[in-house]
Order: sequence, then structure tokens, then C-alpha cells
Amino acid sequence: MALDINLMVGGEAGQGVQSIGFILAKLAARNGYEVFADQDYESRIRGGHNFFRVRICASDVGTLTEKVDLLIALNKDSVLLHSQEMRADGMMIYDNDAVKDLASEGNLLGIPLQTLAKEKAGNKIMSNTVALGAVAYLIALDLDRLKELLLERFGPGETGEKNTIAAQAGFDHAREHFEMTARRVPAGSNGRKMLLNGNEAIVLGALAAGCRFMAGYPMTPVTPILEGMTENATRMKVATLQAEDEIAAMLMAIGASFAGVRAMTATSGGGFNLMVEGLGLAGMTETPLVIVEGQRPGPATGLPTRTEQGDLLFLLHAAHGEFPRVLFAPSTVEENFWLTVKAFNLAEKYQIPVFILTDHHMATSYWTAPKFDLSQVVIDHGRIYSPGVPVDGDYRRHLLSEDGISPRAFPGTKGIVVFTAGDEHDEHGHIIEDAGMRAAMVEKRLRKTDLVRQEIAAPKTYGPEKADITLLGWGSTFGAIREAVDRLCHEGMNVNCCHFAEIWPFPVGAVEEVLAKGNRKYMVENNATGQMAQLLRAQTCIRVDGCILKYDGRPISPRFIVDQLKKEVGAVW
Amino acid sequence: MALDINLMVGGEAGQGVQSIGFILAKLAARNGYEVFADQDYESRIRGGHNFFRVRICASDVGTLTEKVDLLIALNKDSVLLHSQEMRADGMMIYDNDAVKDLASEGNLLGIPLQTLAKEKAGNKIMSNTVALGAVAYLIALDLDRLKELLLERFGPGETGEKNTIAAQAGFDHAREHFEMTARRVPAGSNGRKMLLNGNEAIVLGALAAGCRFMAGYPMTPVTPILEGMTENATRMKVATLQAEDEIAAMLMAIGASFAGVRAMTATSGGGFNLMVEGLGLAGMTETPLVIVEGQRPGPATGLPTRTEQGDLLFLLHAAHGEFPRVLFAPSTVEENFWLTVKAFNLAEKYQIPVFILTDHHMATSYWTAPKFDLSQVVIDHGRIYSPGVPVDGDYRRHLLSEDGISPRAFPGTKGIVVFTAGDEHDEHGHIIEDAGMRAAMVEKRLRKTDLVRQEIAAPKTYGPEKADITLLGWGSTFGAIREAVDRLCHEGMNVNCCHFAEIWPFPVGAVEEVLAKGNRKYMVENNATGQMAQLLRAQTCIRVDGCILKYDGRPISPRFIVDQLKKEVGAVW
Amino acid sequence: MVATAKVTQKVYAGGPTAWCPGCGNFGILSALKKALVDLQLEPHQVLMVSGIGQAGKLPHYIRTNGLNVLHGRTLPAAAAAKIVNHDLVVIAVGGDGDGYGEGGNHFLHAMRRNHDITYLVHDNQIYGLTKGQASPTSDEGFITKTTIKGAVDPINPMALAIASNASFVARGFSGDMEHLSGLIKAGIQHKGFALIDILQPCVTFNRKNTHAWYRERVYRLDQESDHDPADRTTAFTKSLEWGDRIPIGVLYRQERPVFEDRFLPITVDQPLVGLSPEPGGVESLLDEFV
Amino acid sequence: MVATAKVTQKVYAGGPTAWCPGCGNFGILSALKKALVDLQLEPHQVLMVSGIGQAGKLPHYIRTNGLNVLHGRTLPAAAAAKIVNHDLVVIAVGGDGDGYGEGGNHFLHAMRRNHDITYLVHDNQIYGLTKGQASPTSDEGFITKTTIKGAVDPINPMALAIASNASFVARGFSGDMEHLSGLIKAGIQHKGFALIDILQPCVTFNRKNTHAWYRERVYRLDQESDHDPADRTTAFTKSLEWGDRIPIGVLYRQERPVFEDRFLPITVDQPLVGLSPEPGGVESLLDEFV
Ligand SMILES: Cc1ncc(C[n+]2csc(CCOP(=O)(O)OP(=O)(O)O)c2C)c(N)n1
Ligand SMILES: Cc1ncc(C[n+]2csc(CCOP(=O)(O)OP(=O)(O)O)c2C)c(N)n1
Ligand code: SF4
Ligand code: SF4
Ligand SMILES: [Mg+2]
Ligand SMILES: [Mg+2]
Repeated sequence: MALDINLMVGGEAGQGVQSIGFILAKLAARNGYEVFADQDYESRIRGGHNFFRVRICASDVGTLTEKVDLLIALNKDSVLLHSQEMRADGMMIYDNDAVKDLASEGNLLGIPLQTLAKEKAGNKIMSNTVALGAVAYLIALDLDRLKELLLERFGPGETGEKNTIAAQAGFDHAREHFEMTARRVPAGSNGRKMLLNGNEAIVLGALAAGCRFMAGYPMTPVTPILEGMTENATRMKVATLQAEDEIAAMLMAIGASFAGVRAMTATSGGGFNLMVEGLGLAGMTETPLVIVEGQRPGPATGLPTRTEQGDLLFLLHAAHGEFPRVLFAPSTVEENFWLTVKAFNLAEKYQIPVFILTDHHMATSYWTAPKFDLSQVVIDHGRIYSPGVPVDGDYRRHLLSEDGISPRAFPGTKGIVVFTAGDEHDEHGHIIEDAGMRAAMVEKRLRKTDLVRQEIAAPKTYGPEKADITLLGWGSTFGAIREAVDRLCHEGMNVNCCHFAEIWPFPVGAVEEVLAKGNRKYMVENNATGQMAQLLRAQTCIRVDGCILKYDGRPISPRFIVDQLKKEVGAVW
Repeated sequence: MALDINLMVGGEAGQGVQSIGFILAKLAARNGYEVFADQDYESRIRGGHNFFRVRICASDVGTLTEKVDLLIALNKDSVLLHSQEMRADGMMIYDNDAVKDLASEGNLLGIPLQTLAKEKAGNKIMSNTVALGAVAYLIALDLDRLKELLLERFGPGETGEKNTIAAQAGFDHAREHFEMTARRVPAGSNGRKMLLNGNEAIVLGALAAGCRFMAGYPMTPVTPILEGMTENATRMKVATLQAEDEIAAMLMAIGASFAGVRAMTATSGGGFNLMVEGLGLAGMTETPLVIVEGQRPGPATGLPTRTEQGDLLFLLHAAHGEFPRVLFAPSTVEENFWLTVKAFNLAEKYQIPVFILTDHHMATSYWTAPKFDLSQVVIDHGRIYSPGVPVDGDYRRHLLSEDGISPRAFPGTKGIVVFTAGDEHDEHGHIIEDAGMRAAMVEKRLRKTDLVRQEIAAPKTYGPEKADITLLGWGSTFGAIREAVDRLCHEGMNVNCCHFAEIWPFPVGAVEEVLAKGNRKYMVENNATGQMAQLLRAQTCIRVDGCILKYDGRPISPRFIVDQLKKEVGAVW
Repeated sequence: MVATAKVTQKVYAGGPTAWCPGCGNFGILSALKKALVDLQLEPHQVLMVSGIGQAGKLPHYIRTNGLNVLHGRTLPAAAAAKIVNHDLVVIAVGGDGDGYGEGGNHFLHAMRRNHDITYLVHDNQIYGLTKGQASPTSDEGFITKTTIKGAVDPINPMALAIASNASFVARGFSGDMEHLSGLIKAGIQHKGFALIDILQPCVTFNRKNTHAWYRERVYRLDQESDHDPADRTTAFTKSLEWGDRIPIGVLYRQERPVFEDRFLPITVDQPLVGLSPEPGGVESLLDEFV
Repeated sequence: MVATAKVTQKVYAGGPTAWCPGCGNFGILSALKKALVDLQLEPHQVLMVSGIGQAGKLPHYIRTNGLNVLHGRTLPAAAAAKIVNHDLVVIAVGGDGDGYGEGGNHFLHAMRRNHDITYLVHDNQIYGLTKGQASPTSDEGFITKTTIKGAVDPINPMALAIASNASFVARGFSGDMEHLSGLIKAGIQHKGFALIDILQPCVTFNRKNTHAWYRERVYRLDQESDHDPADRTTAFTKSLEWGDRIPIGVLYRQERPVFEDRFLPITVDQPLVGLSPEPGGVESLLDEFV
């Protein structure tokens, strides 16, 4: 089997679990490997139990796997909680300064991390970096590249320097005391891929799309989007703002968009609840808008730092009344970027709200990806009013055009005024009571639904073209499903998959075509009610044969899918 | 044909259109007839154009019809706007003190309303009452009963007295100058039915159900529910409260319910947007709740004083995450009452939120109904904790019971504490991070869906048991569809209907049974996208053959259905 | 007014009104038009953002750019429009229910952020459009169908604004058009958030706080007192005056940094609305992830 | 404390905490427990209603009835629980972001309605649980990842409360447990809405307003000044004091009718929660529609 190494760092919040894990992921990426990494943490700032997993592969990877090759246990709990997850030939590094009652023998590699840090680098606090050095030795990652990374992270000054010394100490200690693990990483190419998570890819996508305004309110898992936009605000000329609440954030995005710039907001399901009213306003006033929703387990506050796909049907039907919208649920880190760009374009072309529906798993997992090719980024502002057409002084924001799209103009344009209202309105945007104009406006808005549907890509397929079983899914589950397909095919089953990233307007025709074959269909979702299965039925009357659902707040793994599918088809196999 | 008289009062806001119309409706009801009455008005307080229609029948009626037998035009606009709606033998009363350039001849009956009011009752302002007297003569409604009503309304003092004089003057004038209309009301029985609208029936239902708390925020069309509850608050011992916004209203209802009383709120789609977050909280904390949502045309502020059925799918999917709920959409005034009682019972039995989804048309239309039989009202609080079971000190609000229902207890109970959280929690209501407990809690909550489904009544059917065509619908359209069925059958078509009032959990089995026959199906909805048609497809894979949709803000009439259906089946007929 | 003026009342003529005859809103509409004409602003330079209610309809009756949003949600939309295009004169307008009830949170935070916008609140102490329920400013004890035991202690918008460190806090009266128009002008000219709470009789639903009731009580601060609008404490004390005498005019005014200038991560030298994308910047950003 | 006390600290022992070691929240938890014990209240008599945030977790760590609602939504839920069962001692608790950001509107209106509840705000001038963004009370210029040019002018909860005519307005400090516990006791005993804003160092994310920072500045109003909490204007002036010296204690207190007694359409003689339905009343109501 191809290279596939799985590392895990475990410890309590505040111990630097995320930091070590990230450096390892980055190190592997710098070595030219494909990496997938994700964190599991509690809704607290210190204590509790966290872990970070890094998977290093030679080829494309979009999911974690179950068994651990190398565990870095920063505390006793990690030793206890994760030993069962170790592969038979797996190794565990632990701090034998901290965990005294464990014998360093066999694959249990006790290292006096704190002592080494103190002795060599002069500071106990660098024990994590000592561990990093040891790992670099054990799985044969390049020590120089590790040092380079440490200097980038901690700066070229004393702190950086000391960290390289600590890493060297760990490396040396490991070389002296242990053998390399069986699963070492062969010296890789210097591919210099990007390593980034879903949130970061969305920030980049928004910036590439020329987004000029973002208002938000902190909420896990998408707070880093607001923070990331703000970090880049000065150089990219984006106005960003932490609002008093989500209602304000949404209305601000609408105000900015109406005034003439690309605008967005981001929140999780709980915060989105409060944006529903604004969503309807955007629908009624035909204001372009991009809304990122990062799902986490609900209802209500649920599990704030966990993952779920429980908000699909909510977003598709949110807000009273009827108006067109678009919904994307990116399934790879690249899609996070490209669908964000597309979202801004569709929002402006059709003057509608566009959702990017992600989830905790997608938002926070790190992936490697080749550098996005910005020459492929196209910006389409849609139909913009040119003075004189129609004649000056009679600009009509809601012109009843044949395709339902009226030219946009922005306040401040000499010679005209631009008006719109959340009340039903006439072409000029002014309140009406008239039945005929009402019906005409409803039809105008809804005409855009079929138009925008033509822009929606068909679901992705993977695996053999003809198969007995098709696994279906959407959003963040793609990596896991794809790998499940591989494993099942490997085991001799004939399975493929059909996966949705561009979900609404539902690409009915394309779906019916893809699913026309008479194979058995199983829907894989990270929720409890099979929301995509319901949507598929509502849109196409296609019933799936079963659902593989996970709703414990944890992401779906290939093994879970394989096991569940076997249960489902048990009788048959 | 059976008795069927249609009156219309037209004028501008502030002229007393609603007041005259209501008295006429009440008068007919007092005469023992079945009445249906509704108002058409603009979102303004004075001016514009309003009209009120009253339909008087010998038997059950639940909709308006198109043609007017008698128009009371309080201003010139009404004459102009409504003449085409008159039946050939219809009559029009107008004030020839106000509308000078119209000749009183044929069926145009000019009456010097203001002069008569001034001369006989000493006050021009009573011209409306003069008109009422004239109407009483023209369609042969009992003058004494009219006087009785006026005294009830204006009190037995001078104002009441003068109003009876004004009515007499109008009556006398009409007797002297005009002939009765062809469509007069034969002296009726003294049936003394109730005359009330949907909002009032909900207030009565809530009070009968023992609701003890209501918080709300004014919003058309359901403001009268908060006002009605408040009016009766003192004698019925209900705490009511106009909150600062809908978010607060919703949270207040949750706080009150958690503390141990039956609680409700009411709003329209726009306000409900803001309650979505609270809805999820009720779902997560398993707090019983009754929410009335009175639909009006959306999105956003839309047409505030008009009607639509555009919020069905929104309410069914509102709030992130997954949890059970119930949705009723009453289709008669009686159902407004009885389903409200049932809503409170189901909310408590299953510890879930229950929607009563009404609309402007249903909320504000007046219907006659026999007095509700309160002996049929049953109150079921569901499972309540008894001290000692389970043992004191270990009360578990979210006990993982087999059927998903945990006994409720209320704060203040000696020996125990009651705890719940909007975070995912353990049986005691305390925050958890654990995957296993999370999954168990999700399953516990969702188990209640199938349980409560068993309480949902099958859709109503009407018309021949075997038919070529079945009209489907939900909520406020029942009266119109039923009458369309009658008319179509009368014309020789073989049509019946299937109509939903108890919509969620969708009574899948019952529906499949009712719709099993191979007839053609047309869905009638007051919206633009056929939401119930979508729901039906999602739940049963049954596709309708067409949709008859109206989305101009006006209610659906029997004629509209008949005409549209004929277009739909045109080729066939 | 000015003989050579380009901009006249006529260019601001809007659609037909749907207010009740005699409503105080008419005075506000006139005062606003006069202020805009006095300032010689052209309609395309002005953006009105309004909520829902009788007051919220105002932008439909004057010919400027307009964004008529939701009940209570004027301020965030108005603030953002100003952020992305600071060339616009942004005026938010709504009712007392809209601004202090549904929109109370935005009110608090817009004041502290000190966005450079003007906020007109038509304060009729009642919910007009929904037919007469108590509003947050209804006098204590005011009876309506939802407050049958009387309204609770009202919000005091002036006191709240002063406590929130708003930079321009004024009260006007729709019955004193001249004075009100001056306040609106001053509000627009003020660099920062300008609150103008306007006493506005609702002739249909508020039978207590009528034209006559207000007229008897209001007095102009600049004429009948030596009030110093620069002093926060005395401004607070003044804000508590409500009863036999009600002050109108500027209660409090200060200079402090506006949000657009000081607290945005970008410097708004040129309106954002005019900028085109800069792919170069993104390219270098991508490199940071390698 | 009292030798014969039935109620001890032990009966209030709650679950394990998830706060950082050294967090100011621990002081608040202790002060609260002490206050409840001092008042000899039993756990079943107390209802804690909390929001989301580090502060909002508090009720999980003390054994009373508890309703842990949503971020920013404590007050309406708490007020309603009190309305339907006035026998309960209702204590709302949340963070500064929770109460003054997301929940700002409820804050304003709960104060004017004067519900008879106590409201503890853990004011760490930061968003703790979401890892360190500016809060509405972050000091002006405070740099975080969302305020890279510094936080705007903060909300002043004391000034806002006094402007809102709140009936009990106090500030405590988590580092002065004795004093804080006294404030909480006084707040619970006060008939009406009692706001206690509590300075609470967040040792992880707020590196400016630390334990030491607060300790250097806070002084007790009752000991080190002759402040008269009955005077609204001087209370307002006091509320503006923030910098080298920060007053703790009761800034303002007044007696005024509470919502439950004066403004509800019903008289709350007996808790509503105990009443059974009265079909007789409905019957007579039906007759009115005939
Ligand atoms: C979210 C929401 N809630 C309620 C309403 C209904 N509504 C429309 S106007 C209004 C109140 C109007 O009062 P105010 O803001 O004082 O304006 P006025 O009509 O008095 O000028 C309300 C409650 C609404 N449109 N939206
Ligand atoms: C509607 C909503 N928006 C955002 C969040 C995310 N969130 C959780 S806690 C918190 C802020 C916490 O700050 P604060 O209220 O000051 O409490 P602290 O953690 O500092 O005690 C936020 C924004 C949420 N849970 N709900
Ligand atoms: S109801 Fe009152 S506020 Fe509204 S237009 Fe009429 S008078 Fe003016
Ligand atoms: S993050 Fe701050 S407020 Fe939260 S527990 Fe830690 S120290 Fe306390
Ligand atoms: Mg008002
Ligand atoms: Mg805080």
C-alpha cells in the first residue's frame, strides 16, 4: 500500500496540541506530501482533552483514518484514551518527566521532554519542540526543514534559535534511544504545496473575488474567517467589522452591498438563526450577498466545537416567503476557494443571496493543495446600469425584465436615485398594494431560479462508472466517501459514489441522469435525519435504499462507512 | 339555489368600513344564518381604499364569492372600483351627499346619508348607521335586531339611542324610495351562533386550554391575539406582555414554560424569523411551546395587510439542527379553536414546540359557528415527575426513557433541582462533550417524532368518494376548495378534495391511503412555488399533476379554482 | 431659499403620502426637505435608510436614494453604506418602536461606534402602523390594548444617548418646523453619529401626547436656557427633564473620532465602492500558505 | 457561617468546572454560593438562568435549578420565569458580550420594566469562550484579532443602567469576594431589577485588565467616598469614573414598582404555576361572541 502515516498529538487545552500538530502537518507538506489534519477539542480554553491528527500520504487525501502510527501523548489521559487506537506496530512518545508510572519499553517511547528542554534550550516550555524533533527522527522527516519552520514561526531571534536547539535535542535523543518506525516518510520532493483549512480557503476566495466588506460576530467554527479578513483588511482594502450581533452583521452586509461593493458575512447555525430576517430582505430587495454558514451539532448551542451536517434543509427554506437562492457545500479545500469566487459572481449576476455551507470538520481541517491559479479567477458583476439606458431620471431598480434581472445602479450616481424596499414594491422600488404588480414582482424574482440552475454543476462522481452500489453524500464527507469507495472496491465490492457540492438550485436533470442506473443507493450524511435524502426525494422522487448517518458530533470516517454499508447490504453479501 | 347574499362595504381607511361590515355580519348571524366575512385593507390608517365583504348563506360557508348583490359605497372610489363586481340584479347604496355626480336610478340607490344622520340623529357622523338601516330594509334583515346590536355596541346611553334613530331613518328612507332587492334574507331562526374570526378562536382555544402566559410583539395579522389575551388576562389569570422584540417574546415563552405554565407566543413570518433561535432552544431543552404564525405575503415586509401561504416549508425546517415539532394549519374557525387546544396538549405530552400556522385570510375572516362545546376540552399535561420516582435528589430532566419522553418537574419543587441547557447535555441537563451521550440524546429526542405522528389526523376529504380529479390543499383554502368541488360537480365534473389541517409530522400512511386511487391531482395553494406539493413529494413521492397557485396577496376564491382547473384539464374536457 | 440655488424643494418631490391628515410626520418631511435644500445637497448625494412603521415610509415621499429595510434594522444598514461610500450623506429614519424597541441594540452600538450618519426618530410615543400599542417611549401609565395596567417606565432616548457617549444628541418637535430643520442641518453637518429624537404627534392613536400637549411644554434650549451642550453631566440632568417643560434643541455635543476614520482596519481615503480587485495582493497571500 | 444554619456551602456543590486556572470566574462562584448560604436559601428555591460564554457556564457549577439558554438571551427567560412563579429567587448570569453585545436590547428593556430579578454580568472586557475578541466593554483602543485598529468606545454599563432608570446598579470585583458576596446578597434582597456588573480578570485573553490592573484601581464606594446612591445625577457622574480609580459598590438604588406587581394585567397573589384551568370563565367568554 502507498505511503499513509497517521500521527496523533494528544493533551489538554493549553498544552499546545494544535501547535505541534500543525507544525508536523506543515513539515510533511514541505516534504512534498499530501496532508490531511484535523483537531478534536472541547468547548473550553484550558484543561479537558484535545487531540490533533495528521495524516501523511503520497497522493490526494481528504479524510482521516482510524489507526494511529505515532502518538505524541502530552499527558497521561492521552496515553490512556488513545492506546486502543494505535496500530499494532504503532509507537507512542510521552513525556516521562510528566508521566512517571509508565515504563518506556517496546513501542512506548518515554522521553524526558522537560528535562531536555530545560537542559538544552534553557526553558521547560520548549518540551513540545523537543517532541517534534523526536518525531522528525522517528518518521524520517527532514530536520533542517523542521528548523526552518521553527524559525519562520518563532522568528529568527533568540526564541527561534532556542526552538531549533530543542528540536535538535529531541532528534538526537530519539536517534540514540529508539529505532525509526516501520512507517517512515521517504525523503519527499520539494513540492511546496499550500497547507490550509477550509476557513482559510474561503478567506482567500473572498479576497480573490474582490470582496470589500465583511461584518460578522464571533462563532465557532467560522470566527477565523472574520479574523482572517480583518488581518488582511489593510493591504487588501476590505472594511471589516465585528458587529453587536448577527442581526446587525447581516444588515450591514446588505447595506454595504446595496451601496455597491461585494459583501459577505459568516456565522454558524446558531448565529444564522438571527440572520434569517435579513436573508428575506436580501431576497426581496434583490441584494447580492454571500453568507458562509459553518455547521456544528444542534439544535441550539449543541456541541460548539464539533461537527455536523444538520442545517441543509433549514438554509434552503430559511425566511418566510419565496425567493431564489444558491447553496454550495464545498467538499474539498480547493472547492472552498473556487466556490467562494463563484458565490460572489452568482450573487451579483442574479442579485440573490448565496450560501457557502461548510461545517466544523471542513472549516478546521488542514489540507494540502497546489497553489490556486489566480489567472482562472473571473469576476462577473452582472448587469450594471449604464446612464441613459433607460433614460436618466427614470432608473428603475426593479425593472420587470424578461429574465427577471434588472440592471443595478448604486446610490451616488449622478442624475438618478436608487431605491428599494423590503415591502413589495413597483419597478422604482416604492411600496405598492396592487395585486397585479405584486404577482409580476413575484414572477420576476422567481424567474431567476431556473436561470441560475443552469450555472450549477452536476454532482461529482468517483469510482467505476457502472457499479452495484452508489454512495451519495454532500459537503465535507467527500474525502471519507471516496476512500470508502476505494476500500470497498479493493475488497471486491463494486461501489462508486455521487457527491454534491453545488446543491441549490438542485440540478435535477443532471442528478436524474447520474442516478438513472438501477443500482442501490446509500446516502451518507453527518446528521440524524438524512436531509439530503429528503431533498433528493422531494426534487426527483428518487428514494435511496438506506442512509448511513452519524450524529455524535464527530466526522465520518471511511471505516465507519465501510462498516455501516456492510451492515446495510449484509444479507446480500 | 339556496340563499346566498353577498354584501360589500367600500370606503377609505377611517370611514368605518370594517365597523359597518361587521355589524351586518353579526346581524345576519343573529338572524340565524351562516356568515362569512372578510376585509381587504391597505397598510395605512387613513385614506386608501378598503372594502369589507359579507356573505350570508343558509348553510355552512367558508369562503367569499365574487359577485356582489349589494354594495354600500362610502366614497366615490368604491363606486368606480366595484361596479364591475356587481351582479346584474345587484344594488348599490351610496351617499348622495358625498357623491354628487351620480344619478340615483335603477339599481343605483343614492341616499342623503349625512343629511338624514344630521336631521334625525343630530350628528353627521352617524351616516354609516343610516346606511345600515337602509340595508336592513333592502335585504329584509330584522330592524329590531339591528337596533339591539347597536345598543350592545354603543351602549344603552345617548349614543346608542341616537344610533337606533339613525338606523330607523335609513330603514324608513329606503322603504319609501326603493324596492327590496331580489335577494332578500327570509326571516331566519334565532340560532344565535357565534360570529368570530380565526384570531378570536385561537384566543378562546388558548384560554380553554389553560394557557397562563403569553408574550408577543405587535404584527399584522395576529396582533389581536396578544390584545385578546390581554383583554381577558385579568379574569382568566393569564400573564401577558408586549416584549421589546420577537426574540424576547419567544424566550419569555420558553422561560415561563420551563417554570411550569402553558405558554405561547404569536407573530407573523417576519417576526417569526427572529424566533427561530428560540425555537431550536425549545427543541434542545424539550420545552413545550405553542407558536402561532399568521402568514402574510413575503419575503421581508411584503404586503403587510394581505394574505399568503408562503411559510410552510420554512416553519417545518426552521432552526439549525434536528428536533421534532408539530404543525397545524387550521382550515375552519372551529379548527382554530380545537387545534389550539390540541396544540397545548401535544406540546406538553411530547415536550416540543407546536405551530399553529394561520394566515391573514384565516386570522381576520369572520365565520359563524355553533358555540364550542367546552365539555369536549381535555387537558393533558403529559408525564409529570412524582417525587420519589426516580429517587429524590436524582431528578433527571432528560432521563433517557424508552419512548423519549422524560418526566417534567418544575423549579421550586422541594428536594430536587431542575436543570436544562441549550448545549447538548446529559440526563441531568448538564453540558457534555461525550460522543455516546450525544448520540443517545439525539435519538431520544427524535424518537418522539414517530410517537406524535400517531396523534396526527388524516387529511379531510370532501365530495364523491371516487372522483376523476382530486383537489388538494391546506389551511385557509378549505372553504374555497370545498365550494369549487361543489360547483365543478354541479357542472358535471367528477371532483373531490383532500385537505390538510394537521400537517406535521406528516401523516404519511394516511395520505398514501387517501391518495392511492389513480385520479388526477391538483394542488391549490396561496403561494408561488407549491410548497405543499413539494412536501407531499418529499414525504410520499406522490407527484401532483398540476398546481393552482395564487400569489398576488389576495385569498383564493372558488371561481379562481374552477377557472384554473378548467385551464389545467382543458385538453381533457 | 438662496436666490441662486440649483437645488430646490421641487427636486425632492416624492410619491403620494399614506399618512393620516394632521399627522406630525408631515412637519418632519418638510423640515428634512428644507434642510437638504438649505445644504444644497443633490438627491443623488443623499441615502435614506428606513425601518418599518409610519416613520419608515418617509423615504418613499422624498426623492433621494433609499433603502427601506426591516422593522428596527435601519442603523446597521445605514452604517455599512456609509463605510463603503463615505461620499454619501446617510440619513437613517424610523419610529420610536422601530428604533428603541426592536432596534434597541443597534441604537446602543451605533452610538458608541460613532458612525458618521444622522438618525431621525419620529417619536410619537406609540406604535402607529400597528394601530396603537404602547411604544418604549410611551409615558408611564399610558393605557393601550397591550398595556391595560399602563405602560412601564419609558426609555429616555436622550439620557441613553448621553450615557452611550453619543456625539450629537438633540430633540426636535415636528410642530416647530423651522427649528427642526435647523437641527437636521446641524446633525448632517456634525461629523459623527447625530441622534435627533423628534416629538411627533400621532393624531389617530395617541390621544395623550397631542400637538397641544407638546406645544404647551416644549421650549427651545438655545433661547430659553443657558444650557451648555458640551458638558456631559448637565446634559444628563437636562435629559431627565420631561413633564411640564420639555427642552428641544441640542442637549449634548462632542467631537470624537468617527468609526470610519479611526477604527476601521482600512483608511477610507477613497470610497471602497469605486475600487477594482487587486489580484496581486492575493497572489502574495497564497504564498504565505506554502 | 451561622452556627445553626441548615443550608451550607455543601448543598450548593456543583459539577467540575471547565474554566482556566486563575480565572476570575471562580471568585464569582464563591461569592454567589456564600450569598445564597448567608441568605439561607435552599437550592430548590433558586433559579439560575444563564447565557452562553464562560460566564454562562456558571449554573452548571452550583446546585440550583438552572436554565442555560442562548447567547444573549438570559433576561427575557429569567423575567418570564419570575412572572409565572414569583416564589423563586431568579438570578440571571452571563458575560459582557452576552449581556451588552448580543443581549443589549433585553438589557435595556428588562431594566425599565424593573423585573424583580438579579443580574450578574461577568465583565472580563473580552469574549472569552470564543478566544479573545473585543467585547462591548473592552477599553477603547484594545487590540484583538477583530479590532486591529483598537476597540471603539466601550459601553458603560453603569451609566446605561442609571440612564435606564434601573433600580439597583452596582459594580463588584471578583477579586474582592467578601464585598462581592455582600453585593449579591443586597441585589437578591432588593425588590426590583438588580444589576451587578462584576470586574472579572480573564487570565488567558485579556492581558490588559488583569487581576493586578483591577486591584490597583478599584476602591469601595461605601468606605472611600461619601457617595449617595439615591441621587441619580451624582450616580451618573460616578458611573463615568473609569481609569486610575474604579469605584465598586452600589452606585445607584431606588424603590420603584416592579413589573410583576404594578404592570401585569393580573395580580400575582399566588404563583400562576400552581393554578388549574377555569373552564367557567371561558364559557362566559364564548357567550360574548354570540
Ligand atoms: C420584525 C417585525 N416585527 C413587527 C412588525 C410589525 N410592525 C410594523 S410597524 C410596527 C411598529 C410601528 O411603531 P413605530 O416604530 O413607533 O413607528 P410608527 O408607526 O409609530 O411611526 C410594528 C410592530 C414588523 N414589521 N416586523
Ligand atoms: C447567537 C450566537 N452567536 C455567537 C455565539 C458564539 N459565542 C459563544 S460565547 C461568545 C462570547 C463570549 O463572550 P462573553 O459573553 O463576554 O462571555 P465570556 O466567555 O467572556 O465569559 C460567543 C460570541 C453563540 N453561541 N451564539
Ligand atoms: S397613525 Fe399616527 S403616526 Fe401613523 S400616520 Fe396616522 S397620525 Fe401619523
Ligand atoms: S478564557 Fe478567560 S474567562 Fe474563560 S475561563 Fe479562561 S480565564 Fe476565564
Ligand atoms: Mg411610533
Ligand atoms: Mg466576556
